[in-house]
Amino acid sequence: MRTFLPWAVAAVALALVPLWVQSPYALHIFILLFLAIALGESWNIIGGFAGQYSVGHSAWYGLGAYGAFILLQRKAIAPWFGVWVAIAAAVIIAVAVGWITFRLRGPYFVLASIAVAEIIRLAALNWKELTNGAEGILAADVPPLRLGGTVITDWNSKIPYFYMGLGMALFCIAVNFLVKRSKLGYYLQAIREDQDAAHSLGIPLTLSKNTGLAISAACTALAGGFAALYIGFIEPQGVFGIEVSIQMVLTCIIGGIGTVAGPVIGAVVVVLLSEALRASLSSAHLLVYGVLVIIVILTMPDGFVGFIAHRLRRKAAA
Amino acid sequence: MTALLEVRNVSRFFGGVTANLDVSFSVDQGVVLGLIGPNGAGKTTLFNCITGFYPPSRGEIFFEGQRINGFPPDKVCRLGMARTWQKVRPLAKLTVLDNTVVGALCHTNSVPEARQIALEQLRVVGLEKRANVLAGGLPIGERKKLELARVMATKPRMILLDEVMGGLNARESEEIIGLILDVKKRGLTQVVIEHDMKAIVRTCDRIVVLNSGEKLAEGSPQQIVNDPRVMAAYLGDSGGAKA
Amino acid sequence: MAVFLQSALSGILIGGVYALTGIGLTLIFGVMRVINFAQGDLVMVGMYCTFWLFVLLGIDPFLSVVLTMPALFLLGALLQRTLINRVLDALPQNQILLTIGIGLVLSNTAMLVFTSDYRILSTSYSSSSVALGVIRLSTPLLFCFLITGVITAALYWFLVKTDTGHAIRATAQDRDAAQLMGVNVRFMGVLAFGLGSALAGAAGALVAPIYYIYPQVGGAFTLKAFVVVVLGGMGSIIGAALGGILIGMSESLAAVYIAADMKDLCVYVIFLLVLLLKPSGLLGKSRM
Amino acid sequence: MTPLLEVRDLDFAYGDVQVLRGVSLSVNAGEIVTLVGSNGAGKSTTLRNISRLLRPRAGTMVFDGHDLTRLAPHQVVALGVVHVPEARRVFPEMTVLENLRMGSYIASARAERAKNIERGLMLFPRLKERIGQLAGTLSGGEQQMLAIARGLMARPRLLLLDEPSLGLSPLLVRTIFDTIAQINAQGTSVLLVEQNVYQSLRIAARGYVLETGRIALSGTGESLLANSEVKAAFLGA
Repeated sequence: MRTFLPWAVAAVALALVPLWVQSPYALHIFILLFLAIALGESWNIIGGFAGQYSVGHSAWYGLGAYGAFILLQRKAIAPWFGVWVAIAAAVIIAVAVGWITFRLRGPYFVLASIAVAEIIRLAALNWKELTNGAEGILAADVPPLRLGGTVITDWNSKIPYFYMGLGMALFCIAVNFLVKRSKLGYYLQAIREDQDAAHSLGIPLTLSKNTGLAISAACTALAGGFAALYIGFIEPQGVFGIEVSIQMVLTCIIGGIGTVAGPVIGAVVVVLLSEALRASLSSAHLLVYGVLVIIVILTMPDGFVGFIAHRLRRKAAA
Repeated sequence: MTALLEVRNVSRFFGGVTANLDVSFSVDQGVVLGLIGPNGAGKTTLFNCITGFYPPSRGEIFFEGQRINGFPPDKVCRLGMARTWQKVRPLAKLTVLDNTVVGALCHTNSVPEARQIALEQLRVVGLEKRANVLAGGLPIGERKKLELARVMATKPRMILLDEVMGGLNARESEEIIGLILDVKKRGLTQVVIEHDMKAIVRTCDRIVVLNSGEKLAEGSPQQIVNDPRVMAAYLGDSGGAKA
Repeated sequence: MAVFLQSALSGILIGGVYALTGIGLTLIFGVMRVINFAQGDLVMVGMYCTFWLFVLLGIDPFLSVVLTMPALFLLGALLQRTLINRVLDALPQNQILLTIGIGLVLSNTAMLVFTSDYRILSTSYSSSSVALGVIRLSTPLLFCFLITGVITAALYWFLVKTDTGHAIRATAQDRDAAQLMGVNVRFMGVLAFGLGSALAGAAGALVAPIYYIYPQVGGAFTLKAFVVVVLGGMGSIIGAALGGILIGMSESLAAVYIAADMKDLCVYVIFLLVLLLKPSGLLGKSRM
Repeated sequence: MTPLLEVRDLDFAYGDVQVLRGVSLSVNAGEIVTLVGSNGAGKSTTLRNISRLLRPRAGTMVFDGHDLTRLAPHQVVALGVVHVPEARRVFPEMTVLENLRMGSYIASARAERAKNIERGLMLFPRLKERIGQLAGTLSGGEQQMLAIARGLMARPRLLLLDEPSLGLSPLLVRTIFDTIAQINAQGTSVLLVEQNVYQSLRIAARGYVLETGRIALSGTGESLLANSEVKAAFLGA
């Protein structure tokens, strides 16, 4: 229980934030933070626990975003229903891809994951009847969210997005906890540490990795659907581009991969730094990622969490 | 009674290189079999063939009468045959307990139950006090014991030990020998690759000698130690020299 | 038939540039076992060098190769000595991330300095072409291919005929054994990264008159370089040369016979197929 | 007389696996010295420490007045200490000739390159027939010949040979050992690591028996051949 107390306190404190903070910009930062946390935690399941460094997760993010938006535009299905269809599509495609690419190891797997995301991006770019090609899709009128006949929100302020984002981030964190403590979590971590040793201990490699990927892709697609709804506009490069995947990976690396807290810390560092430097960097905001990742890899390859844990252990030993 | 493990004419080639050629032997229930031979004799390759890491190029392998050629390693393990590694492979960033839990999950879906099994096995090898240490930080002697505990947690009927005493000092080797004899008392079948002949003679009921990929001799420890062919394999061809 | 020849030949010409970036990547991988995700961004740096040399000093893009290559050599050697050298024993994933980070720094610095505007380098011969029977070949592409050929031949000569070239190949084939021959393998790493970067720089100079120049252009070249190298077999120089030409040709043919928008898609599908069916590359296992 | 190579109290560990414990040995100019022992005793590790592929934890290694522990592998080669590694380790994608040229990579050896290639091919006529072939396509025995010939290209003062007989047919084993004796007769000192105890002690002036990282026995080749403890060290009997 002690593990969960700080998380619960943080969640309650965050839930109270809109009572004090009304500035749309501040809320916007929080929403970006929640999105970054959700994406980092999603990638962490397959990249962090299982050590499968996918640099193609933008595929699942984009499928979530496009799925929700296309259903909204074509069938007038509200995104919070449509996204589940999109998630299902993302999971099915992810598992199909995983079945093929998980045979590859190390750098070859990384390259294959990039190629898959590129293929899906190019398909989205060229399947104009469905996706409107490079011009992208602007959100149609989003219907108000009703619960039992009463309108909960008509999306005119950032507060509903704030709570939705917070809920999503907490959901992804909870999924990480559940996975980590389950049989699957043990299996994935064993695979990360030593694939052959894991195999010899009775772990079915492809099945375990695919289960992990399915969960990871589902969370990523959920975040994609949320981001699309919040931003209100999507285009192929923006959601399927390799930058999205790289941001997911780097959030985890900076915070500490394979830990539940790591992506949260990574997201805080990266979102705050990017925002602080946004004025001076403008579109070059990825510079922050580049510099951070070089520093982290060279000085603390296990991320902030690993670095601090190592310090604490040394202190305890001394 | 059929043998627990039967290896029939197994050959393994890598490109043009022959790692094993027509190796046959069988292991009965409860026996400790020593597998010895000079460097490059193909002992580890044979282990890899038996445990499914690479299928044999020719020949057949039977476990409890079932043909297991081409079974993936995880399936072989679930059938009841587990192995350790010559170069120990701890799951470095997991704790000692979690390493063992991974093994125990082979036959249960419940993590708490797996923890119980794991703790029990850690007690057997004497690592229970180290349960919460990261496996990567253990000294070599304890890493070898952890491998043994992890393998035992999969509830095997047979274990294959690849140089569990390599790199250990005399006291640590003595402990491992004790563990092997202990496991034997419980009726588990074992195949042991080992260089230390003294340990082999003390623990094994039978010995198979490999040389350049082929079976050179098989017999009781006494027969093997006094076999001139074995001596030649270990000490080199004495032709021309007065030994 | 003329259409086929026309597109196949143009494909081969542009394939030369892919080959050049791929050879650079394979050289670095061969010697250091590091996959350089910043390879395309080095091409981008080469493109900007060429652009400014042309705009400010009026140096012809094809002549500027003699300046961009040494400049990029130094940049690459510096990156190797200060950053890459420290992660040679690290996990491959961390090496990949480090080079991704380097790539991000290069492209975003370019964005800060040069803005994200697309630039075009147009020379007097930019849109001229040479007639070859029924086929017309663009003059810049033709120049580009000829210079690529000269650079590749020079590199090949260097690796096969000189002692230093032998030492680079030896390091790639067996690092320990090379040390036992008296080769300073750390220095070979610096040399290989420098050469690989110089090749990227040359590719940048050669495509500067053909492509739009903008800070993010590198990403596409990095991906193409991977495709080329995987196709030819990681670490094989001849493989990369053939892979480049093959990719250029499939791209160009796919554009004509399937759809112009689908050419990249086809390339990546081929890439995936090779990765899955023959991960050692079309030429099989082969090292410099 | 000071020995050509003197190793004192060498300690080495892979991580926390102690492989060598206080190994001391010496090679005098003109000698063949052999280091025998069973698998995993630390023979190859000793050579890899001398050639500086590995970094010792403690101990001194002096070659002709130079402290080897302070040098990088390529600098050790420049002093005239050439290590022919085990498992042959030729450059597989280079031709036989290119492999030989690599053997004389160090600056001081390049001048006499042609002469040394000639000498190597005389020692191993088989290589002459294969001169343009890729080394990876040679048979095991031919690769071993190439590895030794390549090691001689730098005209070493001390040759470190690691398991030259491994995996060769008995006939070839004798040829290789005779050739080692011949190389020695031409003035190169040799430190030979072998599993083949009889053959290596036969040609060696002196020998050391390594047992789990320690020198268990040492003496002249003849005395060790006659020693019953040698057999015990290998077979535990």
